[in-house]
Amino acid sequence: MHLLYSIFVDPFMQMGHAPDLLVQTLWDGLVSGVLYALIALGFVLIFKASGVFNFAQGIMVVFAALTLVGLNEHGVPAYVALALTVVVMLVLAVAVERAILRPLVNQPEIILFMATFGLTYVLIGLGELIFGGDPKVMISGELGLPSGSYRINMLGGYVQLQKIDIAAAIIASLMVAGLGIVFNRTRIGRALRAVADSHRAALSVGISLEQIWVVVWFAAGVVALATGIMWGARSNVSFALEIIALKALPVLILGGFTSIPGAIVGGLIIGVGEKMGEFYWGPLVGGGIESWFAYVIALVFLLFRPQGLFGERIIERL
Amino acid sequence: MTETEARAQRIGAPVLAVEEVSLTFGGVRALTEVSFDVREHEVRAIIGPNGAGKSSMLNVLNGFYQPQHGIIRFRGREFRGMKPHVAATMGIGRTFQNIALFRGMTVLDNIMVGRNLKMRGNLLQEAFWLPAARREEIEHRRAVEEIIDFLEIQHIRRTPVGQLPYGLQKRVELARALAMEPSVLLLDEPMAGMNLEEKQDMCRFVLDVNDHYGTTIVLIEHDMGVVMDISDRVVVLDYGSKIADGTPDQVRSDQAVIDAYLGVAH
Amino acid sequence: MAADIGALDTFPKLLLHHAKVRGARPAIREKDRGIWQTWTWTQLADEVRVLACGFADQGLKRGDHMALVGDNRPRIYAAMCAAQCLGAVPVPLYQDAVAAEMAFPIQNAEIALAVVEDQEQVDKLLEILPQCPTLKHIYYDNPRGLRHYAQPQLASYDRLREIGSEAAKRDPGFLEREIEKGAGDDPAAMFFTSGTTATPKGVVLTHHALIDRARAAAEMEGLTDRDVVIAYLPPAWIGQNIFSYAQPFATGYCICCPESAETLMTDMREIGPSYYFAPPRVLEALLTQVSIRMEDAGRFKRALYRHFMDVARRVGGAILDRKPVGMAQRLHYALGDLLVYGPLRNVLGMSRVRVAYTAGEAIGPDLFRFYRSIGINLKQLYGSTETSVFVCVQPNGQVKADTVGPAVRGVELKFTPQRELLIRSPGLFREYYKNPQATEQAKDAEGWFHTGDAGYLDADGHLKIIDRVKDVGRLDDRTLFAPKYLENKLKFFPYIKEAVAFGHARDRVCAFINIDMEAVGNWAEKRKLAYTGYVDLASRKEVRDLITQCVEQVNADLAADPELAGSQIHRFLLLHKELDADDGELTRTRKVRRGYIAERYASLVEALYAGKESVHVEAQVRYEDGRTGQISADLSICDARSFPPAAAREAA
Amino acid sequence: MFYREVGQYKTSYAADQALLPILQDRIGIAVILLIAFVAVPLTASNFALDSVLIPILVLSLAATGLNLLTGYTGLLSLGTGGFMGVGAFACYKLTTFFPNVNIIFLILCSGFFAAAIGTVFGLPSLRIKGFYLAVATLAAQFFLSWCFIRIPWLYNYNISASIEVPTKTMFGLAVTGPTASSVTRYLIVLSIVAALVLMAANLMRGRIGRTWMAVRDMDLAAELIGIRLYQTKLLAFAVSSFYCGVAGAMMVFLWLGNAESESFNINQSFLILFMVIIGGLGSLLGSFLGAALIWGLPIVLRHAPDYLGLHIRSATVDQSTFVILGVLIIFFLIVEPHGLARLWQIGKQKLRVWPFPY
Repeated sequence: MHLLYSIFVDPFMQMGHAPDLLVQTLWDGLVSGVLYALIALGFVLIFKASGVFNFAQGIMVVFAALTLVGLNEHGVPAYVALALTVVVMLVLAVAVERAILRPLVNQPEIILFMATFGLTYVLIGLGELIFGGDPKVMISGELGLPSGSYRINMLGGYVQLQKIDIAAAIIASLMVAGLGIVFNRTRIGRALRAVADSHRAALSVGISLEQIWVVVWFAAGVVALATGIMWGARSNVSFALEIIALKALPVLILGGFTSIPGAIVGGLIIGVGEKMGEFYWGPLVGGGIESWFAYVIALVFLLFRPQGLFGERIIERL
Repeated sequence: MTETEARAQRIGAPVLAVEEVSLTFGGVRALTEVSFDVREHEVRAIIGPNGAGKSSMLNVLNGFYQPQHGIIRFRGREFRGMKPHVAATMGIGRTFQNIALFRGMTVLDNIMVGRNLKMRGNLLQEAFWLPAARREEIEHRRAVEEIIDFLEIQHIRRTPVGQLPYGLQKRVELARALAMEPSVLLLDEPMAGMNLEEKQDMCRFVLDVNDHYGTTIVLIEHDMGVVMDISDRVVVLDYGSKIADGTPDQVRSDQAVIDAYLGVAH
Repeated sequence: MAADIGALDTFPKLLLHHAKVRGARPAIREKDRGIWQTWTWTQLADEVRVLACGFADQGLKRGDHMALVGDNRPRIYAAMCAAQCLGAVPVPLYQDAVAAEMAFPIQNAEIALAVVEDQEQVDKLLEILPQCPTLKHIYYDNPRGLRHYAQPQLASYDRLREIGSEAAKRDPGFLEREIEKGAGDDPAAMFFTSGTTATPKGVVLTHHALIDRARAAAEMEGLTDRDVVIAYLPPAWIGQNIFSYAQPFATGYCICCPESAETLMTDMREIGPSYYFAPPRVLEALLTQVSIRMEDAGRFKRALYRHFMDVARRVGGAILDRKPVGMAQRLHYALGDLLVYGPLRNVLGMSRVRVAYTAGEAIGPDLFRFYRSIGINLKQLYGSTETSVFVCVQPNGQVKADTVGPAVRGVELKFTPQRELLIRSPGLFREYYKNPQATEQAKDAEGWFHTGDAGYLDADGHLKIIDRVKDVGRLDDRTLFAPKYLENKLKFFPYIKEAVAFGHARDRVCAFINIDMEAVGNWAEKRKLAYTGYVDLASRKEVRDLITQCVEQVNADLAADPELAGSQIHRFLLLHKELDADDGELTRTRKVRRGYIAERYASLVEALYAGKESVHVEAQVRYEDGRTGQISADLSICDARSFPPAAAREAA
Repeated sequence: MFYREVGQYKTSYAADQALLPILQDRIGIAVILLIAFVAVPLTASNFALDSVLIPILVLSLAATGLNLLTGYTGLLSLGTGGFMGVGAFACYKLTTFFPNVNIIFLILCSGFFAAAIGTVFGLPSLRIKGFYLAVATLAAQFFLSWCFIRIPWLYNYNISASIEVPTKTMFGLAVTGPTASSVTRYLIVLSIVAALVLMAANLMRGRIGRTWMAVRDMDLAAELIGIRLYQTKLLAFAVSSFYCGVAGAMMVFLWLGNAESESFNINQSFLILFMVIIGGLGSLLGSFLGAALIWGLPIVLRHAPDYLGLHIRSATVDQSTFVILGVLIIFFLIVEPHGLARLWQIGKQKLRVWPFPY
């Protein structure tokens, strides 16, 4: 009885009693949701265009952030370092296309998936070899990102909003909008959408598959860089981030592997759900449920809607 | 008594019947109030132009699709819709238009899978390869070898099915369905994509199966040619509705059928 | 002349003997339902008992004939023995013969009862039933597809067994009594010779003849009941009957029936026969397979293969014959045995072969040496249906490529002035059934059998056969011309499938050649030579050059032989179609019918001798699916270099 | 070339369906077993046993477990580490509750706990496939990892939050704990692995193995043949988890001697998955080859500089190892996507038809 009470009644009473805390939790959830969404976005871009489940997206975030900070540490001015990092991500995209995608074309999904594992190892090793394994501090100041926070009094208490979080949200929105434009307005974008439907259709647009792969991996790299900067500004730049990047997986399940809006909405739902779960229900079991709560949300969701939020119903044929 | 008479005599009472079956997919009508029956031991063909709803009909028969209206009667029992493994348990076997073999396995293993419903071995017996498991395995291997011999595929017994040419894959699929010892066998375009010689072989096998095992056969074809020679009765579907039903000769001379095949506008 | 063969003078008696002394040993294995099903001698004897009682019940009597049509199956052999138990004469017929070809033997032997394998054979017999009123019972082994056949003559093998079982129960001693009545001089079987020109003749062989010859060869080779033979040639052919019926009954060894023609290679590899027979065409096809597959191998393996085959060619034969060979050479060969010959014998399924025979026609010496050089004890033998096969056999250690060995125990040989070989042997046939005239022609009053083969004994007493007496010709300058000898030499090249040589009463030798589609096709692919089909391929300049090289090679060889140097091939053409038994150009055993071909392609022959550059041809061809079509083509005629005879060269 | 198969014919289905129908294979396995059971214990150093052979054997078993699920049944799982952990902690609790029961028995029993948990987490496989299922199993992984940390009861409320393996004896010989000799532990691990792999091979040649493969190759057709997908998939999860659980228990009790929850985290799952993929999906042999390669390679790389006489900072070596391992994984996938087992298959086929190419 007590258990049921503490699961189904108590948390909601708490929410009612302290609405400011509820808003704060929601906000925190949304912010981490934005970051999940960004990582998921990287996944979706690549999966949509090349059918590769890119496990290395998480480490790409770390690698991009490390490169940025590392370059800066070696005396490269922040904005130059930023530009250089973008170039590095381009080089990476080309390398991936040449060394992995091209030789493995037409292999089963799982093989490509495993290859991105290999890529993960390579990036971890390279990152540590070049920049060392210690956590680093993001150069948010140098990049002109705001720090500090707004304190808004409301609902009988107050809610604290970090400026960097607001910036993150804005940048993320801009990025999504930008991608949207690229997708819908440019020739490359049309090819990208075509390739998601059928490889041959893409070829008929006159763009080679190889080019498309480079473009999406590069786009995913840039998204990873942005994610890395945001994330790094909030905590540190370290390899621990790689595991957190796995949080993007439940997001994908929620949103579907090929839907960009799905990635955004899914990210926000997971972010909010996870924070709420941790804050209101976590104490019941000793806390720390953040590590798996997102998966459980996704799993429950999956059982009722296997095709995801925005996916179409699958009719199986024989 | 001639051979034809002997063949005609074996046909018995209806075993399978569909009554006013309708099936829609998200508003698209695949089947409209189709009714027909299948008699014991007969070779029953369902023909019709492409997209006439033949495959949907077969999928309804063995429970892969659930019809919105109508009932299926099988050996005196009524079903609103079948469940695939229930259909399998009751003795409805099936082959597929686009070969649905287990590509990573050998011919022998594919056919052995067909024996699954008849096998009882449990985890413990199999893990320790106890005499019970061994006996069962051998017993069913024997049954499978009969089928391999019957369909003349001895030489490819150990070949992974993925490496076989199309015609042989079709034959292996028939073998796998036969391994279930079905009383009714549904064949989905068994001769599609074959050359003349392969078609003749397949016809012979279908007739032999019908003859030797007494299996009732329901087969789909869009090509009228060969099927007419081997069927006892033919149903013709067009745009999801039945337009004719009768012996091959009756059907062949039916105006609606001729129109459907010549593509006269509706 | 009649050598004593003891008390076990009929096959049924031998069967009972084996059932008694080695009842649990395998008599016949059959790959069926995926495994080698074994019939022990006891089981075989039991089966024969049931069948014999069944046959007797169905009215089969002493002296009657019974037809057997089917592949090598234990039940066919059991039926054969069952008939012999009753003193009836089994007549095995070729299972691939068309219906019309079966009518004659059935009428000739007044056959009332037939045991056949399956629907295919039943259909054929039913087709000729109106011409064969004597045929009253047809028993089929495989009931597949026969369920609705309503003919009263038909019954299944299993039904026959039921009848037999009941009859055996009623009179358990029946079989033994019947077997006792049999004697060695009774006819044991009748084989119809594949008449290439005339009507077939039924060769009647007695138990005595067959058993005596089977034993003579078995003793010579030391065959025991541990030997294993794979039965894959038509049972209606005397050779197959000797190796898979007479000799196993004589020695008690086990025969193995493959599952189907497609699985023969695999099945043979599984069984690993110790005693093997193959006509030259089979050996040739195998070697072609070997060559083609080796061509596809990687550079390293090809080099390895070529190197060690060179070694084998030099010393392999000598080592097999236990002749002195240097230590270094021996080691070299042993290494080759590990790396190439052993594995090769293994993939060919011949690792365990102790004795292998080839016969039926002359074998190309290079082909012959190939098998010997890789350590397979392949030997030639000479014989025919009329002689119960074994006339001459090459003994171990005395194997030559161009002879067929000395006479086997009990055989006498002599020659007519025309070089025709005459034979007297305990294995001779009794008569041609209902054909006293032919019998008289073939077998004279003193019991000499006139073979029709031309040949002579060489210095070691080995028989050398050149050709059929009637085919041996002379060029118009009286030079000896043995067409088959030339053809065989050509056919040894993997690229040449068939050859027909002309030259009798002409000024020089010319030839038709069929390319081997598989080998030449492979060769062309390697050279990125596109072609559409046989006709196109055969008309390619590159292919003509390839074959010209082969012909010139043959000419060089011939030049070395003083007797035959004059019959070098001067001109040849590549035929526009493959010679085919269905068109009557080959016999069923794939021998070329030279006369018929010369007649049919007279214009081509003329063109060869008229010295033309090319000749236009129009012909009807039959495609694989049974359709026929018209083709027309210009065939180029090629000239081949010839060489001065070795003797002349030495003199010069 | 060494396969001389002439004369190896089968006169019964029992012989035809034997695990190793070819004589030369039987000899090969016999030789390998002889080496493993006799030669190795006599000659191998403690380092070789503790750091190379025991880990490879334990990991092979885990890989076999995952291979049953992923390679044979076609269900991708990323929860292997978690299921191994269940086995390990179950075994630890069992030794606490039943201190006098034979340890080998307990190790095997702990597999059943893993099987039960695995079945529960396999439930989503009834609705979802492919990567979606993989993510669902990740949920299991993270949830279980969390349990291993947050439920102190599991590690008997140790301050260090880790398992300390008690010393257990059999026939007076220490088999677990700090005093157990490497050879003893090696032989026990080897025996268990050999027995379980034999059982797996038996399963795969019988009805159950065939239904799994049928579900893998084409689940719809399998269903229409009368295979119940739910039961089949859940059974696969159960058996697979059993193997992983036993491997986990052996890992703690017979290899490491102690363990923290870290040993069973997501990285472990990925590592095992690597072994299966590099070794060969759907091949028991592949599980061993993959484990040997993925475990052995870093050891070789780590020691290579010493052998070559180079002196490199150990951190640098570790980092380079990562890079090289990553590159090699990609390389192997490109060279033979079907894994090492396929390479062996191809090689064996070449030997069988030698000197022919096919």
